[in-house]
Amino acid sequence: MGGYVVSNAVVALLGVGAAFTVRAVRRSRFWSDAARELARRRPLALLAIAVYVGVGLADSVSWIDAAGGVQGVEAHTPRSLIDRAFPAGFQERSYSAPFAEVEFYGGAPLEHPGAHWFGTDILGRDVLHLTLKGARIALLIGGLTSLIVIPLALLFGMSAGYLGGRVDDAVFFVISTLASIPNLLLLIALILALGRGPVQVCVAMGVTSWVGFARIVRGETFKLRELDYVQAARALGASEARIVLRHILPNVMHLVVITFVLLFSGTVLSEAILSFLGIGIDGSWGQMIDQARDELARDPIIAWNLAAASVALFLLILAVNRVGDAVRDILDPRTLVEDL
Amino acid sequence: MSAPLLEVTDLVTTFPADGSRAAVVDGVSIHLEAGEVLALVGESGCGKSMTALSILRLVPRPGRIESGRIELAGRDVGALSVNEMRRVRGAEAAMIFQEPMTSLNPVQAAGDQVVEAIRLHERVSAADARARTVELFERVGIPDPESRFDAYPHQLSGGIKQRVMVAMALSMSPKLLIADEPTTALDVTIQAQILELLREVRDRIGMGILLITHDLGVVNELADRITVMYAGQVAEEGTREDVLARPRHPYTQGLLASIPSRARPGEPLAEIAGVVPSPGRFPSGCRFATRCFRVIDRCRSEAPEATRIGEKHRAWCHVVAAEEGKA
Amino acid sequence: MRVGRRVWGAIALLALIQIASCTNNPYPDSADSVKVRYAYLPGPPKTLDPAVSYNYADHTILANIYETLLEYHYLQRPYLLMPGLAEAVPVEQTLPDGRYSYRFHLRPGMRFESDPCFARDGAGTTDREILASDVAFQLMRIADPETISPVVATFSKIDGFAEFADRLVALRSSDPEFGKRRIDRQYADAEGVEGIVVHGPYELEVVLHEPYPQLLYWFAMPFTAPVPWEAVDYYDGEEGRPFFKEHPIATGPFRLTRYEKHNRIVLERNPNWYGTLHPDWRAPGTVYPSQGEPGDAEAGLLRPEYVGKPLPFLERIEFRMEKENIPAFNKFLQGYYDASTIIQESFDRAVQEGRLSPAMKARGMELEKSVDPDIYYIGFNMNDPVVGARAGDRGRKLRQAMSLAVDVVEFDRVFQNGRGVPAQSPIPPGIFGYDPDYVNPFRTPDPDRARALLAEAGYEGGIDPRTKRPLRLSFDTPDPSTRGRLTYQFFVDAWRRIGLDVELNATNYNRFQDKVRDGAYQIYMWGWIADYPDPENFLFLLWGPNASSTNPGAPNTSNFVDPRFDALFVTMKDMPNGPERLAKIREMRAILQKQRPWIELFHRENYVLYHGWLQNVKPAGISLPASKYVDVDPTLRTERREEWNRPIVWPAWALLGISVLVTIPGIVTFFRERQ
Amino acid sequence: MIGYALRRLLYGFLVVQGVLGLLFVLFFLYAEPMDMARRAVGEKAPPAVLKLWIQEHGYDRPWTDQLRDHYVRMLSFDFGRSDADEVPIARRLREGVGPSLSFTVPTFALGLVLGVALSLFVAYFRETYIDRTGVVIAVLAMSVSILLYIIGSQYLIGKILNWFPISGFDPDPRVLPRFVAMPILIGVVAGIGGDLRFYRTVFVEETSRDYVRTARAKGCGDGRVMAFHVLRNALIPILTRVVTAIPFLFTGSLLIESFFGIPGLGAVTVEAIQGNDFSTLRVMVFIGALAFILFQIVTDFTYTLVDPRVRLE
Repeated sequence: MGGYVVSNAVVALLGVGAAFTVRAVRRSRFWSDAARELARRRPLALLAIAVYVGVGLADSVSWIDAAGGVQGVEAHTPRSLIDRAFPAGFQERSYSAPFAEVEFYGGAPLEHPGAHWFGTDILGRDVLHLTLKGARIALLIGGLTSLIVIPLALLFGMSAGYLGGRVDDAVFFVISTLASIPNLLLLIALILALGRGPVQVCVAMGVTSWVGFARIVRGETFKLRELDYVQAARALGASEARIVLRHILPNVMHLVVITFVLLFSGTVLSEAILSFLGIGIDGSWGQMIDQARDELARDPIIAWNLAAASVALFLLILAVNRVGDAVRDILDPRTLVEDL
Repeated sequence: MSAPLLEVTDLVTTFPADGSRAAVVDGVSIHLEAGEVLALVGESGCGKSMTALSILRLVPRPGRIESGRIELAGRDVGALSVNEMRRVRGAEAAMIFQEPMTSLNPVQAAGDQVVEAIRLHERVSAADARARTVELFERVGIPDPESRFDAYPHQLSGGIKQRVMVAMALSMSPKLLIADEPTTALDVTIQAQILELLREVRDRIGMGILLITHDLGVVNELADRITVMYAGQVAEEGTREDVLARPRHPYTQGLLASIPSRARPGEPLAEIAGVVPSPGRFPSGCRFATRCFRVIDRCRSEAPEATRIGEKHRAWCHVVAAEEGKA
Repeated sequence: MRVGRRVWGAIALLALIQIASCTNNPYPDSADSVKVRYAYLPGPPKTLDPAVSYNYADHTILANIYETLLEYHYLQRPYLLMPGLAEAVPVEQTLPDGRYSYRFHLRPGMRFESDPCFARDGAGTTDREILASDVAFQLMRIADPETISPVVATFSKIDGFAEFADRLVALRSSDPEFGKRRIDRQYADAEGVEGIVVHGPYELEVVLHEPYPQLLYWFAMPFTAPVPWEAVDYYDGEEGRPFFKEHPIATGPFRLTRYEKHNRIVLERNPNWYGTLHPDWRAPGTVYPSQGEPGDAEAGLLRPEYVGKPLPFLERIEFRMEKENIPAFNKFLQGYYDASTIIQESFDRAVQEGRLSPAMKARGMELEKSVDPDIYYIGFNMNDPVVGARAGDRGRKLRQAMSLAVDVVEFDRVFQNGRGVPAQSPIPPGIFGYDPDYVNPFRTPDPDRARALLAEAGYEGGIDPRTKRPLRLSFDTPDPSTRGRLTYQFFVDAWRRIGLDVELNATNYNRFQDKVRDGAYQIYMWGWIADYPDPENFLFLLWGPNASSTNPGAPNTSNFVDPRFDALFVTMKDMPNGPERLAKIREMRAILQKQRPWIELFHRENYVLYHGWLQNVKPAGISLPASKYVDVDPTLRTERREEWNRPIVWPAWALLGISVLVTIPGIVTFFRERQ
Repeated sequence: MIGYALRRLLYGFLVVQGVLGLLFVLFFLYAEPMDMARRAVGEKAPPAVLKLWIQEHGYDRPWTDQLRDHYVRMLSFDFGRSDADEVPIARRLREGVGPSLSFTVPTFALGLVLGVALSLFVAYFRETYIDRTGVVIAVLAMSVSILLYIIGSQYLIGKILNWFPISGFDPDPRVLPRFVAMPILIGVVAGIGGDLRFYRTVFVEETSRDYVRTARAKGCGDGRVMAFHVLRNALIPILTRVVTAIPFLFTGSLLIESFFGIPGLGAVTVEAIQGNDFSTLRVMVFIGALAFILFQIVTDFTYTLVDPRVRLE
């Protein structure tokens, strides 16, 4: 029951966090220049991501009431802003094509003729509604998994890279061990141990994918540690912790942003494969794709299910990858080669 | 007089800047005879390196040679096809660069890089190429050339690497050698040896050398003629004595005054006020007007023409023109 | 850019080779004259050991390799037993001491497939005659704990069956060497099974201590097929030899000649089959039947060129593995598989209103419909305090209301395109006790009456008085796949509409079985496929002593215990089919109707689509050696394949066009930008 | 050099111990012997039969003995038999590795050659139409789920163009290309996006180096500059990415093999996990770990071959 309360709280938290980051970015010239340059290079992709995040957040704010003429169990289940955007009981008996007046099979009149822009699925649920709800799950998968991976990778990677010696060996041991266990086994074991909810799947995916990033951070920290300005800081008597936080972490931030983007699209895409194995997340686009893949075999084809979910997934990943590209060029000085 | 070794007339090379294209090299004309050293002098960013690169059509993208004529040993470089140009580079004209530390391919043995330069232009067996390379190494003064042949760049010192570059440049005994700041990155003792090597190249082999530098000391050592460039244009040209002893263009005078050795002890070093305008935002008229201590109104409105001062001595300055009575 | 050109050249060359040699025929050596049948399996067989194999896919192979003492008539419905290796169908005798006995007479002169295991100790011959002792040996193998046969419980009705197993275990544990001796000697030393008596080379008697007329059906299943001890002993997986379970010794019309378990399995005609060795016998299982079920003649199942002719007609059967059903069905449409169970998604393309669509008819395809002897149902856990018997009348009314809310016709229309018979009771059509006119009042959907019943049960509008919120129930299902979740969601929605908040938790098969074992479930969904065509094989799922809470692993998962129902079951189960037995079944049905331990859903209707070149196809719910009756017209098939696989090429040109459009500006830049 | 190899091998041995231990814990975290028995013997088997199976397979022993036995057998390469169907695991691997390699190796090779060639081409024409379009196409190719590639190609190439069989497999070399053509095409298209973007960044970085200008000044053609000078200097990042992919060639690809009916090793690990088949699973993981360690050492050694500056101290 408490699920939706937690979700509302998280949305509020995100709002505060966002405000705080905007203020921080505006204060630092480097990051505000980068932000302005990013907006200049990828306006469309940023807009697309904003839309997805907006839909995702709208779908996360929900409460229980009987507004909109809802009755029966509906009146007692939390409904989000997105749910409320659709009339109560907006369900048909089974398949219907986009904007159709009649059912796809048998031609019986629909309860809401012409109202389903993306048609309805086998259970008669509105595909547009399902696709919109998929946004929240995709953002959750990508975002939450990255939130688990990045701190873990930073902690292990930087401590290994900076301290070296036995710590480096120990971390490298953990990295190699985790990397050679098939991540599917880790996933299934964790999911069966933690249960099947979306958060559990994200934790499982996070734990299995921080290894790659940790190795990159370790390499980068190893290099940074030798650079002159770090030696200089040490010469000035700065404490080890201060050096790591003030000097190494900011120089690894661009890596963090780039990896967040790659990780995001990677995890969202791999969720589709988990759905194929039956351990994906309910309501995700991956699951919609898996459900709809048999519908291509029909004649005439039922493609709107597959199309809606795959286009939604494709555009998000495309936008994230495009932004990722630009972010890497802007933040990673090496590729910013000016020659005259 | 046979055709000059190198004749560049009204060369314009442009780069994109805020939407349109800015002329980094704006109507430069120079010429060079065999066995002669022409020094191209100017502050960094005045386009001297780009002029050199344009001669070999090595302008990096997104730069482009807009117009102008380049004649190398009587051949119009602009008209050459891509393949013909490739055969010219290294054979007719060669180039050495400022940073010996990074100019050699780090994962290829030094000798192999010279062998490659030979075999690109001549069908010759590996053994012969190796022998010629070792002989070249000796000529450029590399000690123990046989063992140095198989050494990798990171195992060689800066000086030795610059000598390898010279050996590579001389491998096909080209007529023209372009040296882009050859000594800037080296310490003084090595600098002298490299200059001595270049002098030999000019005198014993009779090659024409286009020496690009901002170090007036090196110019004094080696240059036969000097061309001073400012903001993509030629400010003054003439023989070594003309320019060093009797500079007439205010910029050249300012440049020479700021050499530390000429400063009188106790007084602050002389310097030229202001900053070189960046390409694309050049002022109209004479580009040095904003910083010139003898600026007159005409300088701000009208670009100066060449005023002949001596047999090989010319200056692009309204004040000089006035002094010579040719206003 | 020299590199680019060389790489592009290589790729173009590679593509050309592929295009030139391209045909989408997956069979390289499809010699067109040979009578070959092409079929597919959803996955590799788990085992080909007749004593162990217990699933439908494995039996499609096993039934053609292992001949049984009895077999079903190919065309008669309801299913009729007829003699196979045995000369006649035995009749149950009651012995003086009250035990029940069945005597089988094998036909003399029948031989096993020739195999090196027979020639091991220099016996000179590579095959052997089939003897009654081979049947006895197989029955003892079922008893042998090491075989780990799943049907031990059924055959424990034979006298001394369990005792034999105990003696065997005792001998093996007392002397470790014992286990290494020849298998038949081990069984002999354990003095065999008291109730299995071999009277001479061709006569076998089976004696039971309790009546079990259904035993005969088990002698039409591969479990009881004769198996040579030489093979079991020789093929032990050592020194590179395969296991016995991967190397069957054929007694049936076909033998296994190629067994790449994960890719390709091939059966070829068995020269030692008794129908081939002794055509003169014209034994019922060796010739095509001359009469069948009314309507078979019209369906082309009794054509003159086949009736009475010696079997089998096919030379070879090729099985391929197809894990995904879309590629399988598409290859069927291309003519590369002779028959295909229609996957539900492509149903409308093949069948409209239960008949073959015109497009399919034009391609010469045939549709064979048959109702499978199975039942799919939603069950309540009668031990549960809310939905079970302990909730007394409130529980019963709740169950009745939930039963009325489920509209199976709609479910069938949505998920199975009307393919499936809505079930009124546990007994499916084609099994004695099925009454086509019986309409279960609680199985015709009536949401209003359901809401009324909910109110009577104290859950007005679905609200649980204790929590003031919709009554929350849990619905456990074994199939976590996305496809499965959709079907269960249909039922959850149905119950939501009458106000009940049912939470769906789909787990994998193991977790589901653990929950059932520990009784931690309220509502569940399962199915049951008949082992043999008898009402007992269905009603035993609700028989009190079979409750899974009392003895784990027993089939009565609903823990339905009703003394009246149990008494009726005991008397009904051994009665011969007749009006008295029907009356008892009707009484039991009335109890189930009122108590509602199950919501009966449907009996699956099996549609098999097959091409015109495949003759004599009649699908059967239970395992049946069908391949020996089937015939193929290879020339027609080759023609059709050519006709149906002409490539439609315009998409290739469209793609080529788009890629050219994209690369032209590239080529322009290529020449402009080169320095 | 030898010292380094020995130290890394010892280190690798430790990691393998860690992997086997973690695997043991993880597996028995979610599967109990009862499940394994029921999966192997069959759903309808009575409890007594299940207990017998557990005894035979030794899963009833205290976990310490099981762990010791688990280590001993693995390290002595005694793979034993699968829990699911008693087939010797070594034979299953031998039978399955061929089909898997038959499409993963060509995909890997073609993907590598195409990826490097295209990236060199795009990096050379940096900031032009070729570069921009190349990157956009790469990102498009990357953003599509492989499930859609499979469904789409089977529909378009298998069903409409009828160029290749929709699914199926035949080891006979004359016919094999027909079956592996589509899986290879999908493998390359799905992988090319990521490769192109990665290699392009590396090559762009290298083309800005001074030695490229020297090479062109001495008369090298653009092709030779990119393919010889730049490529050789970019080999380290390329090798890191390429060599880490090699171990996965043997395990094939789950999705492609199940949709195209290729009897490779793609599904073995997944089936072992879902089928609670511990003996097969530990072999797959053990081999995976060994391959991972060995190839890491191989990567380090290839660095020295490729770049003289790298020394293994």
